[in-house]
Amino acid sequence: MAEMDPQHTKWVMVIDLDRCNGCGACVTACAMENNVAFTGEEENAYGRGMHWLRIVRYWVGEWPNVQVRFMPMLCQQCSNAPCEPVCPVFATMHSEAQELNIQVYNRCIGTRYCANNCPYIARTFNWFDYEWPEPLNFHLNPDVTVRRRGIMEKCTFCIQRIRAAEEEARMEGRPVRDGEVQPACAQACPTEAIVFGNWQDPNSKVRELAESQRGFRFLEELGTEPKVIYLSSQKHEF
Amino acid sequence: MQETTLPAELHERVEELREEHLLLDPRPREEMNRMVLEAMEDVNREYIIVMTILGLVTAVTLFGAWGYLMSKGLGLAGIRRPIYWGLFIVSFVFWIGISHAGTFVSAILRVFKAEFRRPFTRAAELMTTFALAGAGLYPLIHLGRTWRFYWMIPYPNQRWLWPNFRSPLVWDFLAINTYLLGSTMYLFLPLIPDLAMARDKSKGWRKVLYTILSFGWRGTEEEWRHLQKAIQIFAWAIIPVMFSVHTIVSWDFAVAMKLGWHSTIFGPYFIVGAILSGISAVGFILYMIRISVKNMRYFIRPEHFDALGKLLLIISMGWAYFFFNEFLLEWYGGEHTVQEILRYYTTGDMAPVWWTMVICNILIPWLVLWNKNWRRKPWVMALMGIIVNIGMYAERYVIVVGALSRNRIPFDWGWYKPSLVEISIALGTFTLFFFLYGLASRLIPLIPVWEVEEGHHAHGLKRIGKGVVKTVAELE
Amino acid sequence: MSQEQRLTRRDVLKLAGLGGAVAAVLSGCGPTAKYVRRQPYYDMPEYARPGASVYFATTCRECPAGCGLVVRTVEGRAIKIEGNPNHPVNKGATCARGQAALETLYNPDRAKGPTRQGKPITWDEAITALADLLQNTPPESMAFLLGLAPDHLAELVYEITQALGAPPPLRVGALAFMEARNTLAGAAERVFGTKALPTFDIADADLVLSFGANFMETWLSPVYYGKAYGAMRRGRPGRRGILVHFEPRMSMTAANADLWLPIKPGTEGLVAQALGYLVAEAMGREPGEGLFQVDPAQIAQQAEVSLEKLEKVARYIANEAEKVVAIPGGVALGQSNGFAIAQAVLSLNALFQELGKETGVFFTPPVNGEAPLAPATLADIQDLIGRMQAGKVKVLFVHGVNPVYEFPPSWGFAEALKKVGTVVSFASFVDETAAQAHLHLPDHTFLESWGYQRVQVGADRETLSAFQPVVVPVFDTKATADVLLAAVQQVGGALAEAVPYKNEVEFIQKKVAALRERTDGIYAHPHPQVFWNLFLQHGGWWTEQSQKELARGSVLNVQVGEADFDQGDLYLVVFPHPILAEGASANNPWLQETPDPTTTVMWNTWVEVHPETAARLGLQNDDVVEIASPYGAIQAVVYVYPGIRPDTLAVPMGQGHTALGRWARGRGANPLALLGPEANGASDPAFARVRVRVRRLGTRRQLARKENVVGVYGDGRYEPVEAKAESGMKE
Amino acid sequence: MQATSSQVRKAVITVVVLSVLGVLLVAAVGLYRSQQTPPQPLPFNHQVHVQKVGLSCLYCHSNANKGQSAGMPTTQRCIACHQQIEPTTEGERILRQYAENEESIPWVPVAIMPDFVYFSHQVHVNANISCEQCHGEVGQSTIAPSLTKKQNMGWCLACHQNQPQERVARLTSCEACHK
Amino acid sequence: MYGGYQGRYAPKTFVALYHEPDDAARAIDVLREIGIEDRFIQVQSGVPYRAEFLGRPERPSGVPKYAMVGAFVGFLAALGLYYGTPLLYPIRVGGKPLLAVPPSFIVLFELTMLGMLIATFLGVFVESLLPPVFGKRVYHPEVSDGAIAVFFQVPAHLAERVKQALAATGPSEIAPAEGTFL
Repeated sequence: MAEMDPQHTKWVMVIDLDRCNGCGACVTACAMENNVAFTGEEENAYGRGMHWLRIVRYWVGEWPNVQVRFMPMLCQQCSNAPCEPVCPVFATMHSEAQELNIQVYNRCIGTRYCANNCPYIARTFNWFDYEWPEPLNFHLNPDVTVRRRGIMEKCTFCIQRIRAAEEEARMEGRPVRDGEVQPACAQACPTEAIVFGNWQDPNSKVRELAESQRGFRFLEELGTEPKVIYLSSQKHEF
Repeated sequence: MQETTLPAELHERVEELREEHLLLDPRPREEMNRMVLEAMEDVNREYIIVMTILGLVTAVTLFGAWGYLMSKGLGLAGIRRPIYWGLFIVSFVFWIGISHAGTFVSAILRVFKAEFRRPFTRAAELMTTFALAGAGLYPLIHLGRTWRFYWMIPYPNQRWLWPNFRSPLVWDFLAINTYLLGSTMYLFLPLIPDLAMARDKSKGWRKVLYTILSFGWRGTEEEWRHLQKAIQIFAWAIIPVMFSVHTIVSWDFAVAMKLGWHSTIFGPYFIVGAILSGISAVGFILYMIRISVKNMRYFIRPEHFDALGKLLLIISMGWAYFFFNEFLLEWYGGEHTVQEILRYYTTGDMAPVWWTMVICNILIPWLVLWNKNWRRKPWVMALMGIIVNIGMYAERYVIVVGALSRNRIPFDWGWYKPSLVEISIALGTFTLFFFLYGLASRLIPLIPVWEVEEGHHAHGLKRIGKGVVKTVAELE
Repeated sequence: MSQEQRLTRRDVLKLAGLGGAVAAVLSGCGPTAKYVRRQPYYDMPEYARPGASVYFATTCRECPAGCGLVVRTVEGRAIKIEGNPNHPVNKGATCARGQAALETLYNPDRAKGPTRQGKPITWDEAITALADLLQNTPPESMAFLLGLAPDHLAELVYEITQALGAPPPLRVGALAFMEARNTLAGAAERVFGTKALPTFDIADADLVLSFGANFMETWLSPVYYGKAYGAMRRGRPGRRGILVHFEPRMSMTAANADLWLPIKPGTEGLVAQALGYLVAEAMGREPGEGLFQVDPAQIAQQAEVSLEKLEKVARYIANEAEKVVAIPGGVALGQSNGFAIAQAVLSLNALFQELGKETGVFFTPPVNGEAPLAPATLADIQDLIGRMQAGKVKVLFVHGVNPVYEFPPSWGFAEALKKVGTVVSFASFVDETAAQAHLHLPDHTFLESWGYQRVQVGADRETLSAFQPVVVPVFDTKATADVLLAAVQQVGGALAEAVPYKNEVEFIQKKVAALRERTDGIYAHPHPQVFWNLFLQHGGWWTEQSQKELARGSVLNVQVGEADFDQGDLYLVVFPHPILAEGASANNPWLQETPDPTTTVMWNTWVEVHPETAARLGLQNDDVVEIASPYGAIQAVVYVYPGIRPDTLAVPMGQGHTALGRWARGRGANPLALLGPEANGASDPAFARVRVRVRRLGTRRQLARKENVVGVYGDGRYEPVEAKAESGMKE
Repeated sequence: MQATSSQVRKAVITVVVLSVLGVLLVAAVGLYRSQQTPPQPLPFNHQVHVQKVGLSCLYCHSNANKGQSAGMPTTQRCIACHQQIEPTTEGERILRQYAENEESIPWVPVAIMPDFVYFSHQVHVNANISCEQCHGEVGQSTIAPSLTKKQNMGWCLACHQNQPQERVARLTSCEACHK
Repeated sequence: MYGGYQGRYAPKTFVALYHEPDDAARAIDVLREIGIEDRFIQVQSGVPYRAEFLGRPERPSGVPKYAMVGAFVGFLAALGLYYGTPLLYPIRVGGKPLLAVPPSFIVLFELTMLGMLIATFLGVFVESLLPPVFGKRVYHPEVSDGAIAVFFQVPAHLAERVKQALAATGPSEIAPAEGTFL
């Protein structure tokens, strides 16, 4: 594809697991950008953290050769998303224009079926109305809905940023430039492990990275066609 | 009935048969009417106390807890990431299962002309309706935003949005509504002549009520013709609807990309399970009616429990067959997560529940129900009803909660602990069920008198040589 | 938040949306209630448009590294913190702590205004009281305790103390001594001849040897090292840098290493020397040729590390690697022989240079040659505490540090504080020290402040990183510099003449005036106001070109010796929490909610116990234990941790606050309570020399973990689930 | 028996009629109340400003072609003209007061967009959609207007679906308007 | 029935009550012999009797037609909902086609059955003209006690003759029938 089609973009994220050091900046950045609620110790101990993005950590091997693997896990924005068709009210749907898996918060009635059907466990649910005691609510991002209780939520690839960049580009009559849109996680990432871009742009960074030999998509065999491409970590063995 | 032609030496045998079979033991219609009406009007102190307690408990444990849940959020339930469905869905599937009782008894047994069904078709159909009423609450209770449930209904609206007909939940919604409406109508149609009877025989507010409800039924030839035709159509049509309901409920799980759920056998497995729990619940309810409602010992006899017991045994075997099918295939496969799920079921934290299921659904029924004497004891069948339903509740718990606890990312496995609110609501539906049933037992004739009388007409005795046997004339 | 904020120094920040009453939208039931209601402006600044974002460049002060930030504001509210892409330290990235800094700004538990003995006073009263203290206290019985940030305040206070004749301010902080800044600078002086914090240039290294340096977590400049680490791994086509890490526990940095060698605590220096010996040997040098005079086999045995592994690493260095960097840091420098260790490891770099390898140690050049005030040594601190104890300190000013919490109790600061006549705290929160202060004059948080920070680590050029307010002050707080200057003016006389600044901004403008002369900056302008605007717009000043100059050192044959330890059963590693660091921001809920990378624990203090040790002591996950050292005891929750030596326990810092706010108070424990007063040879605390006993208390408390114990470890037992982990990850 | 039956019939009919009437009454009251405009801090007259003075919408709502929000005029913007006009009306006097106190005017919003909706005036204005197309003839109203058109999702979609074929998919996708 | 006749020729309705179907069947024969057509005879009973039992003319019920129409309407509604509504506002989900065929069978089935069941149910009432909103109808309350009530209409002047003829069939009661509201 020589020309970028402004009507049709395919947003892709590449996560280089060899660069990722698990520091957690993405987790916090995501929460701050997307008005993700904090739930406190008891709720988290009971598996009710609201993290849209979590860093899955595995132990590999036995002492003293034990090793750690970090893998940031978020909504994979599947092309064939299992969460979408099961929603009775189209609260989660596929955007043809963005090729994204959209969650429409105000449409959600909270059946939580999508979350059950997500092989990546990428969805979180608003178990309660969470509070941001004043003035903590001042930092809530006006571009992102504050979800109330009973609503499913998940990573959106920071669609508000995509929308803003696209609108700006449209007003200026040009395509969105590579690197112009950065979700909060990619923006914060100190090791540049997370790269975001448009697959349709043949010169984009993601395109170049994704074609790496190390590239794989998580649980690819399920046919979900995720749009997060991981680059595997290959540790040197002594 | 032509017993006058029977020789006197067979008298004893005839008496025996008569005692055994309701349909060989006719009483005048007036008397049966009186018995049924007496049972309905028997609003004594114990009844009022029990109903008050049931009503209050339901109001608090079900509706109170539900209101609290809605006002605070679903976090009050024990569900969590990744076990997004818990006791609510377990109870939902359970009650949908119970609801198969009435249809099975009054449709399948009617189609196959199993005559023993006659006195308790209504009792079973009432179970269907009330179980569905309970079951129907759960999809609402379990919604994060119950107040938006109507978005699942297809109706033109300012949003220009329709429900997603590709979602199993919409299938569910359609199927449950079809089934609820269908089974309620199916309950109501044969009830009309009995309501007309009650209209003729009662006074005061009851008369007003039955006058409205009986729609001016007179029992003319046309009315009977249309009614019988309709009942026939319903009996045939409601069977596939019933099958579809529990199949679709099973598809809620089976279509999901979830190991432990994604199984082709879930449809029939769920149906058999539903009938198993439904039939056993009928046994329990009949026992309750027999001991607590006036004059019911005449209508509900050991023969009925015996017949139910035999059915139960067969269905338990059917269930075991499907269960084994499902288990074996998963056991044989090599999937890590499935292996872990099975390990979790059989020896892991879920083992107590899983083994309860196996013992209650297979072991105990098989040990008990082969014995005719035990089958004929109402309390044994009542006990079986409780045991099998505990087993079936456990089965749903294992399927819903167990499978959700394990997924393809071990980092995100989970464990689940039902919360007080959840348990309260789950118990609340039981009290709601019994409350509604208790209410119905005093408001509508529990026994379809005209059907029993018809049965009396149809049944007779025939002497063959020195013996005497029951005969049935095909009236329908 | 209802006070009417009037136009202050700059009308730029006058935003009526915030200035007026801020109320939630009336529909209290909807989610809209959580937003702040928007109102039309009284007078809209020309750069603002309704609903549009305005970005301000500033600098992060959550730790002293000095990362550049760009803060997105909408109608006067700070919405999101982003990294400044042009900043030489962090190049657009941020760490979790920086991200959550908005919750420092908008924290509901901040100090709402000045208080005296806990009772609200006006700022006029506060300044009068302060002037009174400055005037009527003998200068020698004043003391200033400052944090490592911001530098402009330290310099102003330094000028004031000089003018008063008072002792210069002490810059202290738990993070500073956990980083052993003096040790590192001292060792750098000996090896490289420059007394400054070295920066390790790992971005294009082929192999990095890290001796305890937790450089990806909180160490000196984590975002710089994060950037460099990413570049080292995959920044160059076809070349992938390798990380070898020596540390008794698997820190986050160790978790990322290709090879993690859990050596015995205190042997880091020896192992460094052994490795140097082996590399030299592998490169064909004869022993004794200016090499470390050590016996590698014996050291391997002593350090409980496989000699074979060391040899493999040495061969790799000798044969494959062109650029090798050895980093001393973290727990290694907290040993009793930490200073020697630092020298040994830095010498390793020098050795590699001698062997013809490239190494990467450079020093960030100070702006115009002005180095920031160095952190205080342990001796300085102990001297101050001694004077306080003796009643010789009448007034203690505290800013940017929370010594009651951040100093180990064994140092006796809290008791000594009671002997101080007047304690003046400038903390933005009512922290442990402010709670005991007589006067609490809360400063703005950094997002409401002016100032600058001199970058010491991570920048390859002279860098002065600027602070500017991105929002009007949320509460009735006042910049400490302004408060001090107002007090100074009220005192008048010689003092006011010596410190002739009207306010903070004027002071800063004077300080940066010299930069206007420079032509090698990213911008230059002779006009003060234009230069000032450029300074703010860019978030500071730094040179256009890199001034990176790799340092050349000389190999020191230090006698590392054996480390000393206190009495006890198990070694203890106290480490700054990878997310919360020393805990100054422990009241930021999202920081608490961000899982620790290796344990995924949130909201509590855990103690890492090796599975074997746990089995031996009968400990299970979530057991509450008492950890006791000769200096104190804490309670923490057991985390059975596969990545720690069986003879070692590890406890993160950051929790155990008794004040600070609703999300920090009464949560977890502060392991500093276990540490003693000994130094490490360079007058930094030897925090790793403590050994502890551990005792089960019989109670349990479930740790909030992101991971699932069953999934990761099996049913409560420790079983590595390699197959499961691999199933999802193609290697 | 007959008497009872007809009583029943009467009772049933009465209940039905009464409940229908009740529902209608509630609906009527609700409808009436929804059409009332809220009281504003000062009685602003669009007609005078637009028709008499001839201001364009963008003069006061100056952000409409630049950003998401059209924006309300600042007090400064109002007083810039009004300080040259001797206050004659109540509204002008109140305006002066706000200006003297350097306060913003706490307008009561008549069109509150739900917080889950993303709407950019800029995009729509630049797509050559006139203000009146959505806001009706505000310029002719003498009080703060209530919305003359029911602005709901179907109303938005009516326009969005009616676009050149290649744009419809993007314009009708949920994320186009929901955030 | 007998619309238009006045005076002594005005039709009068009587009811004869029986307790055995045999008697009722004989009575109907008697009535028919007298010359009362089947359409002027109506039988009410507490249990259903087949037409042949009482010698009444077989007439098919119209209910199945309702069922079929209902099923058809339900099917059409399902078609419209399943294949129509996605076209009104196409929303893609999960890579599934907009008009996926397999799940359509579920919706088609459920709504077809629902239409059929509702129509059948309503059919009973429409066909039987229930509830009796259009006026009074004859009824004998003993029907609900199992009695078989044979209503017949005769011109008033023939009433006595018919009564006498029926007496032989053993009715428990022969009386003029009054229409009532039920």
